[in-house]
Amino acid sequence: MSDRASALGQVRKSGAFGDVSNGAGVTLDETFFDFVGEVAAFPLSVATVEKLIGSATAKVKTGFAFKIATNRWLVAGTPNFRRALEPKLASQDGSLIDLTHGRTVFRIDGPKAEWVLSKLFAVDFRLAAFPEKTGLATMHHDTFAQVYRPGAQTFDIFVFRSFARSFWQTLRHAAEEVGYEVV
Amino acid sequence: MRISCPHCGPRDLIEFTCQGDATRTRPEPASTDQDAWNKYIYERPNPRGWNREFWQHHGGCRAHLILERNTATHEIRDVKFARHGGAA
Amino acid sequence: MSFYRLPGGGFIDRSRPVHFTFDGQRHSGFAGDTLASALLGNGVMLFGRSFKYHRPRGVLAAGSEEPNALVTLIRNGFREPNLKASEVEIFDGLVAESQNRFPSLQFDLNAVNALAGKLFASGFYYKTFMGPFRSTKFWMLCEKVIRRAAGLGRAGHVADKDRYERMNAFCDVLVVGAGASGIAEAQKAAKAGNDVILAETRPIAMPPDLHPSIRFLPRTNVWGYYDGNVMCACERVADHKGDRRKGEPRQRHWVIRAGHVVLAAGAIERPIVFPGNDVPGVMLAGSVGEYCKDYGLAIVGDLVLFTNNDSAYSLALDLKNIGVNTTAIIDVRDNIDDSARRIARDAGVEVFTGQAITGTRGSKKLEAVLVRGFNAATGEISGEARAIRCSVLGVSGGWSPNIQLASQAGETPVWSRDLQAFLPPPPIAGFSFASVGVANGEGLAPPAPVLEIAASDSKQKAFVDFQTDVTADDLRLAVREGYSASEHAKRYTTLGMATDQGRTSNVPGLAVLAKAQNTSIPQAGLTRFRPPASGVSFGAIAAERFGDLRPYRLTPMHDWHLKNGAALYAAGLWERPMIYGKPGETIEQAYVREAKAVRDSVGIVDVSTLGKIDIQGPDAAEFLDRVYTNMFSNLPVNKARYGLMLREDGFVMDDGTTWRLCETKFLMTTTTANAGKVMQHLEYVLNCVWPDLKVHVTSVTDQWAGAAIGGPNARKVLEACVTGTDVNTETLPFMGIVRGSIAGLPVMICRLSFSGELAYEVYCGAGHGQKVWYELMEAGQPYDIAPYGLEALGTLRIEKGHVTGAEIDGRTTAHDLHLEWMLSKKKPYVGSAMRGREGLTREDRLSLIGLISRDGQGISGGSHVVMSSDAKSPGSSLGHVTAACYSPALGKHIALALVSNGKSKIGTKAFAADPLRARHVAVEIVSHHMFDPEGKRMHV
Amino acid sequence: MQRYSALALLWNALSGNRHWQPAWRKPEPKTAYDVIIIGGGGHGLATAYYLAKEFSITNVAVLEKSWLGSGNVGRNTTAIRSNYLLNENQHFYEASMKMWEGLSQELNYNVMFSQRGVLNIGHSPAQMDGYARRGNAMRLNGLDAELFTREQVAKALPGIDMSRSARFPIEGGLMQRRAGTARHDAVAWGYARAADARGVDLIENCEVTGFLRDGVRVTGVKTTRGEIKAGKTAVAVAGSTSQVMALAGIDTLPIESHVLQAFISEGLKPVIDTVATYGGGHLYFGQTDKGGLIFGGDIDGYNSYAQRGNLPVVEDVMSEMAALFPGLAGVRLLRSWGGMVDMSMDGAPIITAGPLPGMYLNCGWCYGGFKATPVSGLCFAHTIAKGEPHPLSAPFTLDRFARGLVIDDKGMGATPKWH
Ligand SMILES: Cc1cc2nc3c(=O)[nH]c(=O)nc-3n(C[C@H](O)[C@H](O)[C@H](O)COP(=O)(O)OP(=O)(O)OC[C@H]3O[C@@H](n4cnc5c(N)ncnc54)[C@H](O)[C@@H]3O)c2cc1C
Ligand SMILES: NC(=O)c1ccc[n+]([C@@H]2O[C@H](COP(=O)([O-])OP(=O)(O)OC[C@H]3O[C@@H](n4cnc5c(N)ncnc54)[C@H](O)[C@@H]3O)[C@@H](O)[C@H]2O)c1
Ligand SMILES: Cc1cc2nc3c(=O)[nH]c(=O)nc-3n(C[C@H](O)[C@H](O)[C@H](O)COP(=O)(O)O)c2cc1C
Ligand SMILES: [Zn+2]
Repeated sequence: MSDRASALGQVRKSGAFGDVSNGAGVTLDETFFDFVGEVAAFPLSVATVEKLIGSATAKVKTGFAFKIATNRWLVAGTPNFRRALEPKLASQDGSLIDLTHGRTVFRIDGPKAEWVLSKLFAVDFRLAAFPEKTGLATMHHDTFAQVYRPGAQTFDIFVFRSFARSFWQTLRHAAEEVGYEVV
Repeated sequence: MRISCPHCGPRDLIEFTCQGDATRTRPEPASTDQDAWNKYIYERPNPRGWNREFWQHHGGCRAHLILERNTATHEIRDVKFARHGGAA
Repeated sequence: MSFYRLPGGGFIDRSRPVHFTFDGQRHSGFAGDTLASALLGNGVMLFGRSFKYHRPRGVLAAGSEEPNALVTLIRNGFREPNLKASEVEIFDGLVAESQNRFPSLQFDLNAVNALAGKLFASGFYYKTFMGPFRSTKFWMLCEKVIRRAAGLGRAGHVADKDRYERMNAFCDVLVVGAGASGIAEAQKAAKAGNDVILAETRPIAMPPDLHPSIRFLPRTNVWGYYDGNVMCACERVADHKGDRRKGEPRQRHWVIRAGHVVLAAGAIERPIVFPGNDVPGVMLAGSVGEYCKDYGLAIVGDLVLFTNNDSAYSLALDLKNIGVNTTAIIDVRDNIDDSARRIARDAGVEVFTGQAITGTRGSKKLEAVLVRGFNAATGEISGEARAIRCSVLGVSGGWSPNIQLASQAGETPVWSRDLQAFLPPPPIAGFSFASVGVANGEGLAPPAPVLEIAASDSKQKAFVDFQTDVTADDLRLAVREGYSASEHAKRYTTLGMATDQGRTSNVPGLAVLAKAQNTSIPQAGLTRFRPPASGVSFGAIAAERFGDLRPYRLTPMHDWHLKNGAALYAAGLWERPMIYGKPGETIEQAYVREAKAVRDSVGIVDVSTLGKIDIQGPDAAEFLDRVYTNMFSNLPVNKARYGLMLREDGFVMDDGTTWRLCETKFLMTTTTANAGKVMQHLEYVLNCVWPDLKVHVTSVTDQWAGAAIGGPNARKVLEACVTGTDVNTETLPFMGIVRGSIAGLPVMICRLSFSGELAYEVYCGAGHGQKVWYELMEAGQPYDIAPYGLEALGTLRIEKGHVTGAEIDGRTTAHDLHLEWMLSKKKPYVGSAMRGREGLTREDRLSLIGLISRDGQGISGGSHVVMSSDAKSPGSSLGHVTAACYSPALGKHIALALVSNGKSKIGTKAFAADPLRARHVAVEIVSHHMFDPEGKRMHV
Repeated sequence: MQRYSALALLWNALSGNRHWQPAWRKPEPKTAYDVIIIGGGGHGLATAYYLAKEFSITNVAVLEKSWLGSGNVGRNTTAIRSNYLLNENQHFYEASMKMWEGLSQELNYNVMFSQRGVLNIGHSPAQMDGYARRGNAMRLNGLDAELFTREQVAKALPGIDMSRSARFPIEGGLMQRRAGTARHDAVAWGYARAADARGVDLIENCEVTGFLRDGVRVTGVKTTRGEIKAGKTAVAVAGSTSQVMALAGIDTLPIESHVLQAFISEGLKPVIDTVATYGGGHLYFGQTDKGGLIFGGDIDGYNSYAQRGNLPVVEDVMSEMAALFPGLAGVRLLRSWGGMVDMSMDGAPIITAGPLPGMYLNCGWCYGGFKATPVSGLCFAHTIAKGEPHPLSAPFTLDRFARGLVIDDKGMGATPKWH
């Protein structure tokens, strides 16, 4: 679904860009999740909440979660996933903050994804240091970002919506060297 | 400088902000002891050598940390969460 | 000409000729040539002029230690000055210029400076140019001339169109330098299973048989060693090419976090100081070897070597093997090893031991050297000078390991008597590196401790630092005048302060200093090394942070604003509409029209940029009571309240409204500018001061789009588009909150007013913002709803006397801003303990008042309030204007100001003085509530 | 004192420069002095000079743990200006600037004060209003200030990126023409030579390691060159203030020591003819007479005694420089270094008698104490000689924090890294 307007507006253009003489090193695009949020647990309830998130992701395959702080998870997926979480979260244990509108998610995919992201983020993208199905919180100068790695060559970058266009431009700029495609 | 955040692992200095001396204690909220408040707000031991400091991992998990850091060498020998003396 | 190109030999590719220009003259070389080798091959010996005396200079070295041959490269008008010709790889179309000469390299007028050499001894400018009177005029006159004569290359104003990028890397082991030692260490580390990066500054091909896991980075100079074993390197990705691939950066700024660093950066040869040692043709011996061996050059005329160590002998033999003959070796030592003699014999070189060079002939080109007897133990010179004809002199004063990087992260360097050199120090705590190979002094030929030939009767200058024209006499003068500590001598004479940072001059310079005060070199002490180990362009370090890319933040309604004529204003990173101008309107006309529309009918403004913080948890209300000066625990659900925050020191930090969405959940708004600061403050007190509170704070600024609708018709507009709730006074009273929808999209509406009109803030999901805004505009059509920007927003709030960042400037108290009514007496809060101090409660503090222009003139921002009507002698300041505008509601120019003991001055006639812009406006001091002081309009 | 002049230069040149005398003696420390000044930086040396000159107190020693001028006076970016916002600061720094104007002649040492102007560049109308407020305050206090338009900024700084889409679009600026720059080392050396000539002992390689006490009273110091008694002991050690004061049992002060980095480029022909600050982030720059671009930015943001900084500030500063001057992106950074700055809790200095009897304290100079060198020396000498503050430095007390009489030019409160 999504009645949400993309933060990119007319700025997103399909095509192949940069040095594609050897093919595109990566593909770039915006991806939409029907639901994005942050779950925060109070200190003594971290284990309880962790378990709850674990069982929700086990039950509803259309959602995923990754830890962005000792007591916080970024959660994303379908409304079903949200339904599997929200009602079960006791206010004594923690809270779910809806950020569906507040985040724009970019997906970068391809053999050069690590190289391109390494231009922007000071985190170790080597697979051993950043395994699949994990995520982390970091920043590119003023732009706060949460990065999730669904596959070895694929990353989802969650940025604050107001930064979306500025970051999209940055991402494209960084990818020009290896050539990129926007489908 | 790299700081090993107990949650995020080692990260670059740019992701952190130093938020001052962690050896000071804030007077009780209702305290009207002006000297104690003055000491808390304005006075610093500012040692050369090891000290305890608050840092926030603002560009990562946003946790506040307590660092044991050497102001003469920039060595860091301990990092823990500020909350509850290191617990999450 | 002293060199020519041999038909074969070297690493250059003779099948690929390359054409370039130097000082407008066309030259050619081959792929693999540096600018230095190519020019030498073309017979060029004169490369540049020295800094102070403008003396003709040639090439001294073949690598990064080159002090003389600096050139400027020009690409499409963009100038890149001070490149070492020995490091520039040539490519077709390269344009290079020599530097520091006027009018030309061959004939430089400033060379007359050399005639006054003794006058320009070190420190001369501290002793003169002062002028007789207490004034800086005379000096500044002289300074103009001095500045023009000084400096090296000329930078330009044509913007750099090239691209620079940053690369973050991580590895177990970083090896610096791909010489034999570096390669061996890299292999060893890789075989042990480490992730290895091997960085090499020279443009070499990947060494054969390199372990496949090693990341090899040629043309990559490692220049900085920072805390945490963070190394910086600059890769010259495309400097050696005339053109660029799409997206290809010119240089790449590598930031490498290495578990361990192996420093295998080799060593550089240093010269021996002697009179006349700067004539083009006097070179480092090893560099002569490199030019001949690696670049296939040979010498026209004779080659003489001058040495204090054995390396010159094997060099002579190496050269002979490629057909370059050495005429003589002058060795300062009396006794040399038989093996050296044997090599000399094999090389067919005549050897003069116990002798030294005491002078040279030739000015723009070496013609001969003068040789006399020399006692290496005492430094005494004896006998008559003999001239030996030669066109090139190769000098070897021994070798200095490259310890720059080690010193950045190490203790003090260690002196080796044997090598007459400083060896790399061990790392200081927190760093992990090891120095290996030549960089660690291994395998270097031990020299005799002779680094200067002091021929006091010579008329020729003996240069220690070629680039800054520091002579041995200059150093002795510094000692005589008391600037004898090496750090003083460095600063007094500028020894080692040029682009090569004393690569070739440090140790010889220390030798002169030590001798002049009868101490040893280690006692004199090496001056400190600092990053960068060799020059790095600003662009490389800036990487992508200049040029086209710029971080910015947009609200969800941004495209609508642009389409509807908004002129944008950068507020921090945010881009916000300043006005929505109509054709032909001035800014003032536009904001006056917009503000008037709000007062007359209805207006709408984008407030999505306000900081918004989700605060929830069982202790949320208690938490707010502690951080706000006023109570929040008694705020009913679905109500909002205006809140004030102080800093710990009792001054005002920020204000904003906070909405209670349910028992345990609040939405706090902050000013746009302070959003980050407030968030940080809340997190700090939660984590560090009150860890026991069960509260979460989360920034939700980007989650919500916000539109404020204000004006007498605001309610009607909402009624026309909002479904699912009433918006009448009963359902939605002042400071009430309701939820409903607009065009089927959920919205949350709070009735609050910054404009002083009947007003509402409508919040919806950011992704719905554009649509909801559009619907509000449609619903407002019948009332001529006016979108308004920051200027009108400012006007409305000035009329009302509401404060913002201009008044909350970090120096004002709640009393100053007449917000003392918000200070709860029932509870302590952040800042409550300290706000009563003497300095914060003095009567004469600046406090908020309004100003109304009495003479119809506008009041300018930043004016000061004075009592005198005379613009020429305005008297002292009573305070200053914080914000000013034309008020359509009052039909007058008005302002807010902070004025000493402001309240007591209400009714006073005063003046807004703006001497900067020669304005002096008659004003009356009034209450800051200038419009609708009872607040009737927003309560309807 | 051997007088310096063009004539002296010529005469000495003709005689092979063999007759120049040491600029200052290198005496052994005596066992006692009337006044001991700890710290041979700009302020310590100036204080000694004015004690001798203005107050005829010449039995004075300056104790320096390393070489004279090895501290911040020898490593700063040399901006001299009085364009502060608040009155207390304006009066103080303006008095200093007036002293700078005649300093070379006064010391008979060319300190090369070049009044090439200091221009604060403004990047938004709000910032321009702030500059107007400040500039008008200066004018009303009799200081020179001009508000620059965009065009005037473009003219003063050729090559600056004036495009509206620039990373830091330029609105205008605030110019103080009498402001400028001086040669840092010459200031230390000039004061040293002039103080030495008036009988002051300058003692290098003499680190203070403790204080001699008579009850609470300070009666001298312990040093690496022995104990020295003093009638009055004055502390002017900038970044080392807390460390030295701790030796006297003063274990907290409203001071933090931070590292501030500075940068110099390779030498260039004149490209930047004024000193300027960029008001969007934090950057100030100028060009030395030798041709290097000298510039700096924020403090690193953490307490440090290491005299070396880290990468984030290096990157910030370079990117601001390249963004303002895209034509200089190819210019190379030659060297960077750090200094320990004594950041006070309101950004203003402290010049006071005490806190212990027999002791005098001068500190809290933050980024900005070089420009204050003459006036600080004079006021501190006055305080030491008379036991009470000079009117110009009267507001800069130690108890102003407790009393809430802070002088907070930036309005940042007790967070030193924001000053
Ligand atoms: C990078 C940088 C840039 C700056 N830029 C500017 C600028 O542009 N404009 C400006 O006005 N100001 C600037 N400053 C600030 C200015 O340099 C300082 O505020 C000022 O120099 C401090 O006073 P000082 O000269 O007396 O300090 P210092 O020169 O630091 O003198 C203190 C001396 O005390 C000595 N000392 C310390 N402990 C002991 C001990 N135990 N025993 C004996 N001696 C001791 C030290 O060795 C040192 O020599 C800058 C500072 C830095 C670091
Ligand atoms: N005659 C002599 O005394 C002498 C002199 C030099 C080399 N050698 C011999 O050469 C062999 C190799 O020695 P080695 O490998 O220790 O040194 P090396 O000089 O061969 O290698 C050092 C390498 O480091 C590179 N380098 C220097 N600084 C760098 C930086 N900051 N960033 C990146 N690269 C940098 C240099 O370009 C060079 O390629 C040894 O066998 C040695 O005996 C002898
Ligand atoms: C105004 C000024 C100009 C400088 N110019 C140069 C220069 O041209 N070359 C150079 O190598 N260093 C220059 N320096 C830096 C000094 O070499 C040195 O790094 C600085 O004084 C700090 O000392 P330290 O590095 O020994 O700690 C300059 C320093 C200042 C303050
Ligand atoms: Zn973290």
